[in-house]
Amino acid sequence: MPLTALVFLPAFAGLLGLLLPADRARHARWVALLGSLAALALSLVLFFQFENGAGFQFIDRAAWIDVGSFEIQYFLAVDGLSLPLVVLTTFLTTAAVLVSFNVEYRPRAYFACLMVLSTAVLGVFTAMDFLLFFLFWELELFPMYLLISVWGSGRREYSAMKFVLYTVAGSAFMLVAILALAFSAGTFDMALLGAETVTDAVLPLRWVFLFLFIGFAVKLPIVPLHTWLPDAHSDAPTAVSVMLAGVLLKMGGYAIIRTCVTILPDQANDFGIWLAAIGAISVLYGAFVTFRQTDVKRLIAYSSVSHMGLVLLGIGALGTTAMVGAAYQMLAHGLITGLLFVVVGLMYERTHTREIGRLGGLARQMPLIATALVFAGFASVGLPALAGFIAEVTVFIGAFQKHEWAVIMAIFGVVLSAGYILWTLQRVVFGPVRREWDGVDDQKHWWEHASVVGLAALVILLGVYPDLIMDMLDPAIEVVSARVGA
Amino acid sequence: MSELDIVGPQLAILLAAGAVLVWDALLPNRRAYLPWLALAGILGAAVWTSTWVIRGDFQTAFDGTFAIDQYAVFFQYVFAGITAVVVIASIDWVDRVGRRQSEYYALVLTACAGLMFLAGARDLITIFLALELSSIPQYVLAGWGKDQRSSEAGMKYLLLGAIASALLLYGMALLYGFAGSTLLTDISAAIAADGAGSRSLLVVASVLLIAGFGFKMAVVPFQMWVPDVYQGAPTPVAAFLSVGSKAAAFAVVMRLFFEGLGEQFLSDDWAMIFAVIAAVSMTLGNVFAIVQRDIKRMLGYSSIAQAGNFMIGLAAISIAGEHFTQGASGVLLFVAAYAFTNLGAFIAVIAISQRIGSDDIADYAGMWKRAPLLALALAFCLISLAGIPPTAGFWAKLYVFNAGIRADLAWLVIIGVLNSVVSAYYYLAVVRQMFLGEAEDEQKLRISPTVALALGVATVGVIVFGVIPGPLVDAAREAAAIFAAS
Amino acid sequence: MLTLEHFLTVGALLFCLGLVIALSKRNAIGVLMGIELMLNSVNLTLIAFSRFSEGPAHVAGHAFVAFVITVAAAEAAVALALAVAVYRSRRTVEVDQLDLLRL
Amino acid sequence: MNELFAAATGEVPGISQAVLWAIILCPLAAFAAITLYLRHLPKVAGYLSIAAIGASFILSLVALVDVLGAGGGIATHTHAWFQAGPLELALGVRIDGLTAVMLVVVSSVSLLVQVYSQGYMEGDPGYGRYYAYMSLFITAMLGLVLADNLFMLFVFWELVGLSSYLLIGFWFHKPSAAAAAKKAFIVTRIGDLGLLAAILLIWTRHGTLDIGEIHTLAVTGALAGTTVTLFGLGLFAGAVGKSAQFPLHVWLPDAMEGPTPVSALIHAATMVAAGVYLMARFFPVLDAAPDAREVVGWIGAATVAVGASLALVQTDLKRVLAYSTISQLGYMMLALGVFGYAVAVFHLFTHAFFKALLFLGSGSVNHATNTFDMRRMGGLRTMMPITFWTFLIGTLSLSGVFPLAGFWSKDEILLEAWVNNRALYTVAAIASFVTALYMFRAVFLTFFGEYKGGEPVDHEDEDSHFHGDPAHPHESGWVMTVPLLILTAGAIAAGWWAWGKEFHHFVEAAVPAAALHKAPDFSYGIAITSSIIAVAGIATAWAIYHRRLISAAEIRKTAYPLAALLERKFFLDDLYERAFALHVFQRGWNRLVEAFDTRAVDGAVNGAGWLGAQSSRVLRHAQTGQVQLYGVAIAAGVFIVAIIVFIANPL
Amino acid sequence: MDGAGVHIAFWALSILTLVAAGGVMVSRNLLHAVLFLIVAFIGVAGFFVLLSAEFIAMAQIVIYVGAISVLILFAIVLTPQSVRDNSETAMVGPAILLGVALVAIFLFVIHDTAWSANAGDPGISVSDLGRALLSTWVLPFEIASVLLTAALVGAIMLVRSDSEESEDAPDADA
Repeated sequence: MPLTALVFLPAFAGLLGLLLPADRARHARWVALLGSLAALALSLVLFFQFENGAGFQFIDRAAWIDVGSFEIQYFLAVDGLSLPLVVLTTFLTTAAVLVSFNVEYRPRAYFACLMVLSTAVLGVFTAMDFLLFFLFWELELFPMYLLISVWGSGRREYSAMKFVLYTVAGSAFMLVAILALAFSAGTFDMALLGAETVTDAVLPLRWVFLFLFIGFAVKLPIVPLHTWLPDAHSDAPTAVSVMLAGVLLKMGGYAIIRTCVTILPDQANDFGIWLAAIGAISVLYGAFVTFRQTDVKRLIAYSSVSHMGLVLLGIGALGTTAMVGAAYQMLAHGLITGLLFVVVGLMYERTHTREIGRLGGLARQMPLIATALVFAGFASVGLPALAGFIAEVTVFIGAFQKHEWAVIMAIFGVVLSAGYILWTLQRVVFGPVRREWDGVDDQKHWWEHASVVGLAALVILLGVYPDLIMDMLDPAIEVVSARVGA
Repeated sequence: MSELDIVGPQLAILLAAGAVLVWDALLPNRRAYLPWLALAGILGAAVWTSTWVIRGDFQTAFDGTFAIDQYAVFFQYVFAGITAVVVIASIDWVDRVGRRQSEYYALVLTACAGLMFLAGARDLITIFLALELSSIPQYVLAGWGKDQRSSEAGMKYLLLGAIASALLLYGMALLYGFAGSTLLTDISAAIAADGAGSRSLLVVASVLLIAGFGFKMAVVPFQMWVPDVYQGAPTPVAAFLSVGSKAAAFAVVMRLFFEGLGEQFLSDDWAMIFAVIAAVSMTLGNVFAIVQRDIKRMLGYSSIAQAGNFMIGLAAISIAGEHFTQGASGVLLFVAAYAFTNLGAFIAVIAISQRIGSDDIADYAGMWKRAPLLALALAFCLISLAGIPPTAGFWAKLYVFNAGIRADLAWLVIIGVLNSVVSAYYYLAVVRQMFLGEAEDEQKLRISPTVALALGVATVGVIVFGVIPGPLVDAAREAAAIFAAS
Repeated sequence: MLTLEHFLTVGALLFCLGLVIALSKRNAIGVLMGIELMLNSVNLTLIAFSRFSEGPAHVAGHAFVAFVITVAAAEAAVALALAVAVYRSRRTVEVDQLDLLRL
Repeated sequence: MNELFAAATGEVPGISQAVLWAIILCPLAAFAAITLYLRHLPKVAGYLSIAAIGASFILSLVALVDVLGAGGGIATHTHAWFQAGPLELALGVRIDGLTAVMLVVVSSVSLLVQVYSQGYMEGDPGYGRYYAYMSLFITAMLGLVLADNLFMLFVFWELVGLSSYLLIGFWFHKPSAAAAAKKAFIVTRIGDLGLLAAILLIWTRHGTLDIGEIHTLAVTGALAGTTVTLFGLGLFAGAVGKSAQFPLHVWLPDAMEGPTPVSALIHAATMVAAGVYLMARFFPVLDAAPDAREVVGWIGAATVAVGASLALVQTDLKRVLAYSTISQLGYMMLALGVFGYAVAVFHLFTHAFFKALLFLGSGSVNHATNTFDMRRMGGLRTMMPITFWTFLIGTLSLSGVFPLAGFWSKDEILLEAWVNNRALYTVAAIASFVTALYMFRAVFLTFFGEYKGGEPVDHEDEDSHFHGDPAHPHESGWVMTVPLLILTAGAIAAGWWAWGKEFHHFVEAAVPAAALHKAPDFSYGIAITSSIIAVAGIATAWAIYHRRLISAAEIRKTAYPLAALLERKFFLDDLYERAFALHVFQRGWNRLVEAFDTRAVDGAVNGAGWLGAQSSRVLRHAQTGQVQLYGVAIAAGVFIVAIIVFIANPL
Repeated sequence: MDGAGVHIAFWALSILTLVAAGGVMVSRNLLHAVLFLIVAFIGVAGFFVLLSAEFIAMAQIVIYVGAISVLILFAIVLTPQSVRDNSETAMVGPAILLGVALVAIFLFVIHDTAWSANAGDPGISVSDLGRALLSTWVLPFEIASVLLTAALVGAIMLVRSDSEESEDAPDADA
């Protein structure tokens, strides 16, 4: 049962941390770290055990609720599409634990939430029963809500509730679609659903597709369903921003490929152009709004909207190349934005402001952090030899055959991202030194180094050796694109 | 078998009621035993019911005016459970008042007997009397407190109830006039014979019936008494009303409409009525509930919204010919789950408001610190009411929605799901208060063992059926199966 | 030629008169009277139906009415008891005064 | 793989690809080592970096010799990089005449600049960082020229952009430097869009990115029509950005905020030439797309004119050189526009030497005077003789005076233009006059007349590493002068290789023969006219700025509008940065979108919530506690529901 | 049903009953209202007789006129003068409107339906009714008895004053 173990290991560790006596509360971080490291190790084992192109593997399967027309199974499995995301999740979980190593307020509950969140996400990536998938999808809400509203800053209550309501509203439509699908196909088994083609359902399949899409698009997020993201990011603690940008957004993209496209290929073909259009619009729109942001975290949040637009663009093209690119972009964006938030978090810890206006010249007082920020910035600009570039180019090349004009639109995102990132760097780390920040220390704790270096290393690795992932993604995506007949 | 056997459970309960009165008259100083006496009666009823299940002989008696079938059995269990929990939960409360105990328990038991009669009644007269047998004691119980609020609640409840039952009676009279009989079977036969000719009459009759029972179900627009009465009546009684009479009303409506008025041309009409009422009830109930500050009123409004959810099931049954049992079992499942959940919530409220002497949601702040288990239980019940996994409420909603989808009521289901989003908002608001709010006084609350017991039963039910809903679902489907024939 | 409709019409009129009274009277006892009138009209309707129906059917009507009368009595008793209780606690039985519970 | 290409492949047995990869990897290793380990050992970092680039230089010579030995010819070594579905991208090196020349130019100039920097950057707090960045740049530049496919070329193309950004912003504490770096990156990125689009286009239409295959496609005519035009223009857009062609030239003058050696290496000799290299690389495409070639030619001409005219009015020595670089790059593009493939490369080759020389010379001057403002110099001829003479030779070479390198290359460009496009010839000819004029203006202002004291040292500024006394300038040390002398040799002799066209044949072997158009080898007419033009320019400068026969101020007054136009750089910066970037884009469009986002999109969401709460607050007033209201509601419910049914499906 | 007598009886009863009911509506004094109510009850009883349901008519007289009206009178007497007015609340307007609307619907339905009416006079004997009550409807019959008991218990409980309650409250609670 390796997958089951992997999925529930973090939650287990988190709950274990809860049991610590009050006077040992701070040790929860160690429990969490061990748990996340174990999960990371396990996921890596799976990663290297995985046999490329051999479909779903490490299957855990058991009948759960079986009443008449209503069979729900406990069914976990991974394929080339989900496994990299699983590894990404375990990795970012570890990073998130590290960056929150100095949490003082209710550490036991904090790490418990963080780890349960990780479990929920892992569940989403591995669940192959549609209802189980839905359950994990909903489960992720609770820890997120608590993490933002308890350990957040600013209008945390508002942001947390906004996040929850947005997601729940989306999943409302999702649930309707899931039920309709399950009814017409007579199963919740995503593997089966993905193999046969549903011809008609109680409500038009176009709607089913749309409802599913809405549910996932909220998470992605796409314009105009994105406004929860900046609020959530700006008020969430660093680790949560890392998880949110790193993996939670990916749930949306993953789910669109895994369900919308795979299960409803015909509708996907009909809607492909719209997906691409929305993607392209998100790219530009997100970029434009990013230019106006004065809060570093909101800025990164909006840039995420822009970058996740590429994912949708790639999916909309429905070709192998494009969708591989989309999946790769998810990984790349996960790592890069994760790194960005880690670095910004470090800055915030020291300067206690995220106002770009108040920052400046930090390259002098905190050279390491500044370097990291510049690195992350260029990664998100899509600089070659870094993960983002590979993903962007693959998406562009893949999508160009199908939606030339959409790609032409989206390409401008490349310049725009360069614009706002470099402008931000210029205002935050460059320029004359501000005496205000004299004496703030540079990145110094080992856990800070570990998280930054680890993420940066992966960004480079994925940038120079893409086949490590591509070989895994490719066959899995081939299956999908074969279904849509691309 | 003898007719005594058929009414055995009700007899047991009524005997217990009598015994309670006598005991109180003879041993006024041994009042502590009264509730246990009552429980003994309920237990007897449950056992008796079980004997049928074991013997497996289900039948109708009294010239077909009364039936013992899985359906009746299912509801008899539900009512027995409800009453038992209510009795246990009442002990503390009743002791506090210190007088009128015997009448209280006797009336609760009588009402319970009435509900049980309703479950099996298949004849207008029997239905009417069973209904009144359950109602009149409830009027009295509502006014049991005899203080201003309580007697006002009683008065309001009675006057409106009387008007409602007058309307109901007029509808029954019209039905009788049309069919020349009060037996549901005859009525359906008559409708099948020449119903189409006098559809207008049948429609008006159905409308009047719906009004009469809608009053008990507390669906819009027959619901306005609910918050006032719930707030004014003794809380255990409110709990009993919110669960018992609602469930009974649904039980009898399903029987009445599917055994009596099940004819297609007619069911199209009232199915639409149900659908509309469902939509309106859910929406209005939630909209009202959002701004409530008094938790009992909030629960009152939410129970209106919940009734709307039941109604989705009803509408689904009547429209979906071949998926008939789907909707029926959905409703039954919902009844059971809702019974546990709402009772749990009310009991928790009883316990808390007794201690802190307030029903103001604001005063629930920090309950997590003051009474952890209580807060946890209440949280679970609220989450279940919101229909969020992993709770019984989730499966109930899922099942009803599923039925709705199968019945081609996607629009209604969407309204339903969106409404559960809204409801999630105010349910979780309470949870937030309890867990995140800061209490002004940290002093712990003492919970009486009996309340704890009742609460435990309810909450465990919520969670157990949340994790393994299989058995309950099966039971519901068997009970609903009796309609498949008709 | 008196037909069923005649009686039903009277019943309907009486029913709605009772309803209007029940819905409009300020005094709880007045409301109760309205309700009693509604029940009476129901009885009238039932009896009319049974009178104009053939076979064993009409027995049901009479039985029904018998029960309705009984229930009406019980309801009246409880209602008046409640009225007294309300009067004790509030020194009034005017229903529009009963607005402690609102919003 | 077509036969032509296949035939070409086998011809260079000598070179093992290990050598070629090593050329890239040496500086890369230096970069890695410095960033990871030597951050606190600047001196070591410097030596390491020099050693690495030295190695690359030697290996480049090896490669050059091998290719020479084979008399040109092509060899490629390709390795799959990654593949996503049908998309397969490769990492590969390609060695041929063009590449070999570029390798030598890049590595040699880099080596000299690195050595020079030992002196110039001495004592700078960012000394180690400087060498790291330089190594990174050299890696990228070598990779760019060695790339055997468009994608890999693009990768290194972007990387040179990065290192250029880092080096321009090297003194990041100077707001002007930070801004210039950003400007350079973004402006070039705008051009890169075209390059990226070209990549998408060629892949989508023809499924290949391999340079050799694209050559074949172009030569065989498989690549034709709008595709080839768009492809050519896309490539050229990239080149326009990188090579600071009009209208994207605006970043280059600002890029002078970087350390002078950087300007010499990146913004004069190598990186800015990458655009020219790119167009030369894909000359067959240009040849197959006449429209695109026309555009190239005319943009080149425009750039020549703009650069030359703006160079006239600069007071900052480095900016004079910057604008002259722009106009020289324009010459190269112009050459490509008139079929002058080899000529363009040749001018690139010679220009690298004398322009690097001039920049390093200006650096040496700055090292003595702590300023680049020519109005604060003068009379340095005696104080720093070596710098003066080398600078003078560089200037003459740039002005195209016989027999210096510049003469040969520029002369050939004029010849090509004369043969193929008289209009372009006219522009080029006039510009060469202006070139001589502004260069000698600079020389006279800097080295003649009496010294005006330079820029006093601000000892408060801890970033300033200036040591010495501007009041009494002195010749720079040998680490700086030796590179100057070596480059001078290049500036004198580099042109002679053109004698008998060996150079041309050599580089022409790099592209399919079909693409080549033979222009006459030499024309005394053109040569003499151009020499006369150059001398005229020099004479004018002498008259105005040395002998003061004509007052510059007078000219300025009489031709005021023109002068203003030039001094404001044709208002291009104002147009781009103020009008567009700031007002139209940021304060206009972006603010609009943001307002829409917060008001409309987010507003709708919050509004919905508000509406719900409000309606609830209103509605709950229906809950008056009036029992009879509730009763009425029930009765009304009956009525309404009944009516609804009857209306919904009538009887 | 034919014959002038029947017709006259019907119309007379109709007028009597409805006018009396109207009286309940309009009379300002609660006591008058009760008297009107009693008249209305008697009118309905008359209808029962007309419909040859003598037993029911008798029950009607006994229970309504005898019991319920008296109960109501008691209630009125128990409550002092102050609350004896029988005015309407603000709801009167909507109430009347609804009354009319519902009457319209009911009358429409009544006359829209094709009733299978038989002219014969199936007057039923008390014994038939009794047999029916004890065979087919024995269950409702039992329920009714329980119901009355429960109502009785409840009513007594409600009307007992605190002093009475505290008397038999055990010392433990007192």
